[in-house]
Amino acid sequence: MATDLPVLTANDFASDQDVRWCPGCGDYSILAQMKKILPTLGVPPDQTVFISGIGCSSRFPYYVNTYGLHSIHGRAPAFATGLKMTRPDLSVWVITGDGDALSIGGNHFIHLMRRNVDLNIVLFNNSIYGLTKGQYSPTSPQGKVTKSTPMGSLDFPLNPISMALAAEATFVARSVDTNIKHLGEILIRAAQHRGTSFVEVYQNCNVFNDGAWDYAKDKAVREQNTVELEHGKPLLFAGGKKGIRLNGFEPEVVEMDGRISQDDLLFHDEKTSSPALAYMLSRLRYPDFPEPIGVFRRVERPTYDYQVNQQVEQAREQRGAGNLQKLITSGDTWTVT
Amino acid sequence: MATDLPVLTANDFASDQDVRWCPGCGDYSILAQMKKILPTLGVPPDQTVFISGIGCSSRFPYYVNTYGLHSIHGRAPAFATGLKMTRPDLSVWVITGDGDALSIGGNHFIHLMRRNVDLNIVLFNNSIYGLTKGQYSPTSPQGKVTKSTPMGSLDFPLNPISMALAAEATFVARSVDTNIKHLGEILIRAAQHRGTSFVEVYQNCNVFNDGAWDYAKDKAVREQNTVELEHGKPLLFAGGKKGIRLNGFEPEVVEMDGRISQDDLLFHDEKTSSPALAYMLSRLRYPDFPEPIGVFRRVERPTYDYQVNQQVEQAREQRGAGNLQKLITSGDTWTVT
Amino acid sequence: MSSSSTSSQRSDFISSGKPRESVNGVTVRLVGDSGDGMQLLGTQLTNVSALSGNDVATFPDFPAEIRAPRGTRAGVSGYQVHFASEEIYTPGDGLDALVAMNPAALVTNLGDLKRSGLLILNSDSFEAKDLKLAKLDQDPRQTGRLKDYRVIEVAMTTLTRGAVEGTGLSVKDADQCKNFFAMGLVFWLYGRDYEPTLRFIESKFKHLPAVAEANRRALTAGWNYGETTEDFVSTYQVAPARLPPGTYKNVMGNQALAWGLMAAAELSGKELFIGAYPITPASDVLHELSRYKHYGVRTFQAEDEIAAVCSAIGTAFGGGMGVTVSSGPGIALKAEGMGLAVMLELPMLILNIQRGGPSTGLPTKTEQADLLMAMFGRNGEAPMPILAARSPADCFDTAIEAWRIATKLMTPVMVLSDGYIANGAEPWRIPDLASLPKIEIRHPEAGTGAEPFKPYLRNENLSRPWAVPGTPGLMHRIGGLEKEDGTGNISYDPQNHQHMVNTRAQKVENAAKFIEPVQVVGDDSGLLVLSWGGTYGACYTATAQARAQGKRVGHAHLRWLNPFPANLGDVLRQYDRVLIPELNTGQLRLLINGRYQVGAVGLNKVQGKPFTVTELVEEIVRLA
Amino acid sequence: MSSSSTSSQRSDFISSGKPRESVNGVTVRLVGDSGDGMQLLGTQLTNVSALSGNDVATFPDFPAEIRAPRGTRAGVSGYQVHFASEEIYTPGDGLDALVAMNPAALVTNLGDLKRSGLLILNSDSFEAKDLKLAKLDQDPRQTGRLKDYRVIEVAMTTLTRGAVEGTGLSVKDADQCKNFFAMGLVFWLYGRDYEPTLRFIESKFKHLPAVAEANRRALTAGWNYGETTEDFVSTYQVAPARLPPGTYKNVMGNQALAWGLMAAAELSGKELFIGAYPITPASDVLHELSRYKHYGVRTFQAEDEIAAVCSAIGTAFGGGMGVTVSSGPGIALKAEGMGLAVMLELPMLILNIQRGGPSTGLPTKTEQADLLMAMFGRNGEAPMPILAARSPADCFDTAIEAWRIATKLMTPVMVLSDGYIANGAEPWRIPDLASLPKIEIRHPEAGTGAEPFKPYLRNENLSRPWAVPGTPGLMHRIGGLEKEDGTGNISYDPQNHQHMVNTRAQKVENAAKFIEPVQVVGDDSGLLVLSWGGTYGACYTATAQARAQGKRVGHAHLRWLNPFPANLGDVLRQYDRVLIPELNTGQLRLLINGRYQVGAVGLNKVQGKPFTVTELVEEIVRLA
Ligand SMILES: Cc1ncc(C[n+]2csc(CCOP(=O)(O)OP(=O)(O)O)c2C)c(N)n1
Ligand SMILES: Cc1ncc(C[n+]2csc(CCOP(=O)(O)OP(=O)(O)O)c2C)c(N)n1
Ligand code: SF4
Ligand code: SF4
Ligand SMILES: [Mg+2]
Ligand SMILES: [Mg+2]
Repeated sequence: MATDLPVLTANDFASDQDVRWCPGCGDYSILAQMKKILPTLGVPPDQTVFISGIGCSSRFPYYVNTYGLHSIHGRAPAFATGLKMTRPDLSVWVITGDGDALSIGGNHFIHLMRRNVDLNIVLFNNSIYGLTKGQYSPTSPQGKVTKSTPMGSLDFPLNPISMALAAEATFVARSVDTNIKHLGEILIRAAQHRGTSFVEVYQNCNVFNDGAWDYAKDKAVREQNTVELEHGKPLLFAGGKKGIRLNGFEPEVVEMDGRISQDDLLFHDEKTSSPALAYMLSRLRYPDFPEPIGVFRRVERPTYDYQVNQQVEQAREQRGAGNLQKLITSGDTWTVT
Repeated sequence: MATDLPVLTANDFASDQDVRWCPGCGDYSILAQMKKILPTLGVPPDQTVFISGIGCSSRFPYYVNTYGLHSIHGRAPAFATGLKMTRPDLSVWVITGDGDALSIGGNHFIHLMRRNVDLNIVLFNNSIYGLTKGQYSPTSPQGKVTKSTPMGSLDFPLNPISMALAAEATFVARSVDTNIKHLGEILIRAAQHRGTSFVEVYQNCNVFNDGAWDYAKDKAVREQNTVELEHGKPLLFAGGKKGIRLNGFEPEVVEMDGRISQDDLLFHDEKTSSPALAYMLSRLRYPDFPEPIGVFRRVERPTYDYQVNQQVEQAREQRGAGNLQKLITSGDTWTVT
Repeated sequence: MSSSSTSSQRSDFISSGKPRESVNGVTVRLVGDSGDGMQLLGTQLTNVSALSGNDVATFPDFPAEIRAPRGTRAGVSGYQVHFASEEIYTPGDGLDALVAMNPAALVTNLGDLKRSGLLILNSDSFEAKDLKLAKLDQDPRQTGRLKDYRVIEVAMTTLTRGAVEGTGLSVKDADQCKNFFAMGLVFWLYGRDYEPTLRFIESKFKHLPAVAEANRRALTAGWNYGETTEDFVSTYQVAPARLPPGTYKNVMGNQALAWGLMAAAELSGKELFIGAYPITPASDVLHELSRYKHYGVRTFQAEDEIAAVCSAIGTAFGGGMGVTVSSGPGIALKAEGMGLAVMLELPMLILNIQRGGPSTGLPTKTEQADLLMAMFGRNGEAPMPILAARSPADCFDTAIEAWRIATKLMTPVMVLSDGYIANGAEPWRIPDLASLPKIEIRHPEAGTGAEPFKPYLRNENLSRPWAVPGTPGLMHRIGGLEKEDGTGNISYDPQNHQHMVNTRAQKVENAAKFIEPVQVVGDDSGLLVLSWGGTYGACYTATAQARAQGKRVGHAHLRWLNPFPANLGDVLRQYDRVLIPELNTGQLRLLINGRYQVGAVGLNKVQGKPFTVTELVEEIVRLA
Repeated sequence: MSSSSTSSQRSDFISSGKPRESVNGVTVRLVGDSGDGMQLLGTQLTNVSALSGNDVATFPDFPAEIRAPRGTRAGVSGYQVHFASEEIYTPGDGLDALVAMNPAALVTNLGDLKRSGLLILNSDSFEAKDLKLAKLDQDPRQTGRLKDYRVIEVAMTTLTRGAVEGTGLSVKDADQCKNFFAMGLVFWLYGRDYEPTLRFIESKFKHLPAVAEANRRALTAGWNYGETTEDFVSTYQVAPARLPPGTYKNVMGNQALAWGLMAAAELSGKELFIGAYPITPASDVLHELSRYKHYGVRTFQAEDEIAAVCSAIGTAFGGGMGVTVSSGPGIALKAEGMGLAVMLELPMLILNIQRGGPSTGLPTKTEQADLLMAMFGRNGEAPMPILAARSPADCFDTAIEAWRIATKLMTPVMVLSDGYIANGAEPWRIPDLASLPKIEIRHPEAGTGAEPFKPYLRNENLSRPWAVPGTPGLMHRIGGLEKEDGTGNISYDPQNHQHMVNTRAQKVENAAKFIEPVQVVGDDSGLLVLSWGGTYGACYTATAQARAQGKRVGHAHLRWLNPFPANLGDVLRQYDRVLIPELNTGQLRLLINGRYQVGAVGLNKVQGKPFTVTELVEEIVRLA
């Protein structure tokens, strides 16, 4: 844009509402990063909309001074789709939780992905139901003891990244609440992507599921337990001491002790036309593997909102702007005098 | 079982209701195969239950003389889950359509898979809404012109096999309505699997989407356009004239003209612990690749219903069978005389 | 392509040489196998009748199956057309003529044919196999069952085959033309102009010239057969109706509803968005609207009904005209979303094309049994305005009125239609859109941002500002938790909650200020017949007939079910008795007695079918 | 571990040396920050009061946030306990004593304290920062605002720190013990036995011995403080209530509901299945039941509420006891599933623990605004029996009665409770399960298979056979399309549809044969107060008070909302006026006036809070 925009700061995106999360909740950190990156995107608050479902995480819109819709449980993608189809000019963010997106909202989640509506969806994954005070969620590990599962949960967990990929998502990434630099960068990249950008954020619920992500958060171990994905780069982790190599179709961890060259490692490619590589990466789970953080996949596909509006344009070009009086008077008519 | 069971025939599984599908519909063929294999499973009609949603395909239960529930649109997996949790002794089949399972029912579909309830779900994929007279479905290709999309549909199609795999399914297979031998075998294998067995069947809707699967059905071309998956065998098709080989992570079609040995081909393995291979296979789509039919994946995982009932057993072992009078009289009480 | 004619020029097409008998109106039902093209035949007869200046009303009735088994009773498809030289409001009770293409169609419909009515049969379809498919032991033509009727047997299949010979069609395809043969015969019988149908054939089969030719030939063969055979001694003449002056067009309910939405959008300067999931009998609204992208209409086939309503709310939040349409089971699924819309106080429309319930029910049949769900099918106190269309053409006005109220009061509005209205057709006087009052919408303009914007400040009608994302300085956040009036901030304050509950209710009540008072037709004392929705025509006709029989009867029809018109209580209390006929077990009756306690009684029918005038007259006469 | 006592042995624990003042009943509210453990304190006070033979009624009230910001008004959590030497039915209106742990708690609750009421403050929490958090400019202790009350300031934080010194707890942890200090003081004041609480501490903190020790010390320190300080001149003595003989236990509503379901299962020889998706305030039913797997209870945390209701129907189809529980928004989502259950005519229970609405509303607050949704929130004519619990303990009986009717009539049944009942506690006379009447269920036995089984053949109550998969020869297929009576085959026949609609309605009406007639307490003419659900206690108490003031007032309470008891019409017509108090805008009133047209008037409150007796008495006196 040629016009001079006022320089915005995180404060311009802070609302007047008291933040009501528990002290120590990982949500604060994500909010802080979001408020930090929003001013860098070149979109003013009044052209930004946050839409959420229900859950602790879904309180998010109240805390950013943009337009906001705190909707109903699991359905945020549907509101956002309607909004974006008719208002493609707006910058739309969807904020959701693991229960909101993958339990009650699983269907809207997958249909959002496949349609590739141009918006960004951030899933605060705390592997628990926070707002309803601690039941297991679709991302909780089997055996999780919670209020509703005193003998341990039985449901095999869903992998949000695998799900998004299978649902034909064009941008799929993962970050960690307290890894603020990484998180900020990923949010920016999500915002820049045209199409549905899906970001899973490991978020600590210190009240009902404290420490669930310690392996990926704790400074002491996180280098061992996560591997940062970088486009075109080999999968190296543990400060470069370990790498991931393909053995046929199976990934394996190797020590970079000199016997193996970086060239033998698996190189990350965000842009393969098939999501199979990204899918394989999504299967790397702690403790067997380091868990990838970063962008799993980023490909271009026309967005839903663009195409919808394109069809409107095209119809107008081909048939002229509609004339309703003409339409209702068309076909067989007769006149009574 | 030691007792002599009466020998059952397809007729024992035929109900007294007139079949009401359009003449020529692919559903007839699937029904015929089902009635043929049911007597071979060693489960009498009275211990078999068919549960369906809504759609042409979901009329199925009326036509088999077992217990049957024609439920509501998209929710059959949920009814089946409740039934199977409390009646693990029954043999349960879920019949669904592409709209029923993947549009309105997408959420129940994925949660059924991850839970691995011990039942069989057969998705009649005609890539169209039959019962509501021809709107596009989640498996319709982009650009599909239907009653609701006169300028072509915009939604990128969902891949049922990819979805099932991402949702942690333990048995995933595909067959074709008129490939009756193959279909029969796959249905039997589905029935034999402990856990959720998902079978996608390409089904022709000759009224609203005639010929959608011709490439995989027509005798003349189907060998070229499909590849039959067999555990432990290389991926050969076109009567053995072509094969599929891995180039790094990317599959490619090769001519078996003597320069390439079968050993160079991709060998199918239903049982890899990671679903990444099966996922890759699910991405092979016509016309770029032959489409795999057969079993993509088959792994063992304790079933949901088993574990639920196991917890009941375990609780009883650990704590004794509950005594309700004791429970309600426990804790702090006082007596008024 | 548009073609128009004036009813004064009706007589210049070639007409029959046989004597004409003049009648005021005729009710014909065309029945056959669902593969026989009866719906097409009915639509054409409706169309040419309307074009010839008659008033028309129709009642299509088809099986639930896509292709029900051929020749069986379950496979029978029917289309009833009533055309008359006076204004009519129903598709007619007893049939003057029945055209039956096979035995199953004959026996399932014979009961509705008047004594001495004309019964035209396709005699080629009474083979043993046909009788067996119809579960008949004997040929009904031989049992004396038909003796009360004027039976005319026509070997339609044979005659059609002969007529189309040489067009190159296979026998199977040739047999498909027999509905056009029947059409020609019926057109001859009632002096209908077949030109419009020839044009229709031309455009419909433009890529299949042989089929077009065959159908043309079948049609004229049918016409000529009537003129030639001695079975028919005269034709019937139904003079043009004295409809108010204007240009008319025949419309079906769902089409008129779709067009009404488009008109509402235009009148309010909005673009229309509809989010819907297919369901009978609502899908056609989506289908119709999907064709008008060049009008700025955006249609969204959502993954389910929940996503559909939510997408419409999303649109409303963005300042667009958000609409969703469905039928019973789908509307049930929208309950939670609608509750949110009530809380958000955003304008949007929910259209319910009612069908037979409960549950999946009778998807292709009509019913009025979702009124109380419309009123109360949401958790908590979540009132919304509700109005109902009364006839196919009326859907157009209903849609506009609904949007007018929705935007004026910032509220979701529920519009009720039903399967009978949706698929029925009637002449519609085409309005001059330019002369319709605009729907004024004012979005607040950019704020300074100095103070937080107050999204719940209310105007004199208690409606809040519709501030639209993209407007500088008006950023605000709203949701489903109770909100403080004014600021819209979350509030758990008891008094505020009471205030908001009252305010939302009062706001809906305020709609009564903007809607027409209820009008009575007929007597202002005695018995009042109070109707709503699709039973309008039958109730109007029945009350008129009862008055003609000397009874003191008034008829009031409610377009608005929530709120009721301000004068309704006064009107009700004028009468000794109030009768509320409904196609449910008494839903409006509960609301009327609950509120006005006037001891209204009901005439209730839940059979998937509209009222006949006869059954209404009987009850009215009994009570009046 | 179970411990029991008899109320006659109440006096042998160490008691205060100070003078005792005898009172009939006391209402105390304990308020503090939501991190201060007020709910725990309240529960303990309730428990020991019940154990000392008092009748008790409680009203917990906590913020919606998981951890609302400390020290703010939004973060205030409260627990009100009413204990008395006579039978009581409400948690009390005006407070005799208020214990406030911080300024925010003080100012948000002071209004409910009676003049001259006892106000106990934690004086350590009136620092500048505390006042600021509470949005107070001035210290309320210095403004004269407290002059009407008997204020006692206690440096609870300091005293607690002192008491727990040496246990090794950090200051932060030590401060967590101050609720036990307050507890000790309150126990002293009302002569409560702290032994049960010591036992509670022992079991609750068995893995944290230091914390257990600290809490014990804090508790006794509080008790001793009361005994020592001169601020308190006397203690209050509330004698045991004259409750009917039996063994009692204190229960909360959701717990009693869960146990009632288990009892219903046992009485009917079934195993219980509950499918639910978490939602406030219903989740605790799921939580409670998930602990009883050794009772054969299977709990299923479904992916959403739709799956939850469907899983319960699946269970019912299999012959099990299928139940689902939720609150407003979740119940709305179950509408379509419930409609199917009506069509299938399978027995199952839907439990709605109502909360403030509409939409997400006020999740932690109470309301009675889902009655009409329970009645009508489904497409088509889909009636189901509905009954409502009236108090926490009553939930037990309600669950059993619901299942009895569901199985007798083969129908889904809706049970209404609400947030007030769910979280409230009261003494419950523990029933002897063996003496409760069994719930007889007969599943048809194996058929020959010679003729197709008829799943919709009806008995004298119009209920159909519950044939269970696995039974040879009874294979049948059912679904949501309209069914032919008898065979259960799909039927589009108009007369059959009418018949089935009538039959389903009549079947629900038939429940009236098996339910208690409505009983009136008090006068049999004059004013009738008609209540339902959780307002029972307040209405009972208020009508008694009004009669004590010489008014002619009767009180009738409806357990059954659909159908109404057979004698209800006669009862209503006995009175000059009928008053229906409800925590909604008049939902029962609509049903009563709609059906009986008795001109009932309403007292309606929608504030997320129960009625006070005072406001009821006022209205009753005005009308009687
Ligand atoms: C229809 C409906 N069902 C259930 C609920 C209750 N509920 C609110 S949030 C929530 C789940 C919260 O978990 P998650 O989405 O992971 O968010 P978190 O609180 O952990 O951020 C539930 C079950 C609701 N508000 N609405
Ligand atoms: C809640 C609800 N929404 C919509 C419908 C209408 N409906 C019935 S079947 C169907 C889709 C059918 O498509 P599919 O599942 O692919 O089955 P098919 O008919 O193609 O076998 C729809 C939209 C319904 N019955 N219920
Ligand atoms: S409950 Fe957990 S997720 Fe929710 S605000 Fe508290 S810490 Fe955060
Ligand atoms: S509409 Fe299509 S899917 Fe349905 S019965 Fe007919 S051919 Fe089969
Ligand atoms: Mg969560
Ligand atoms: Mg389909």
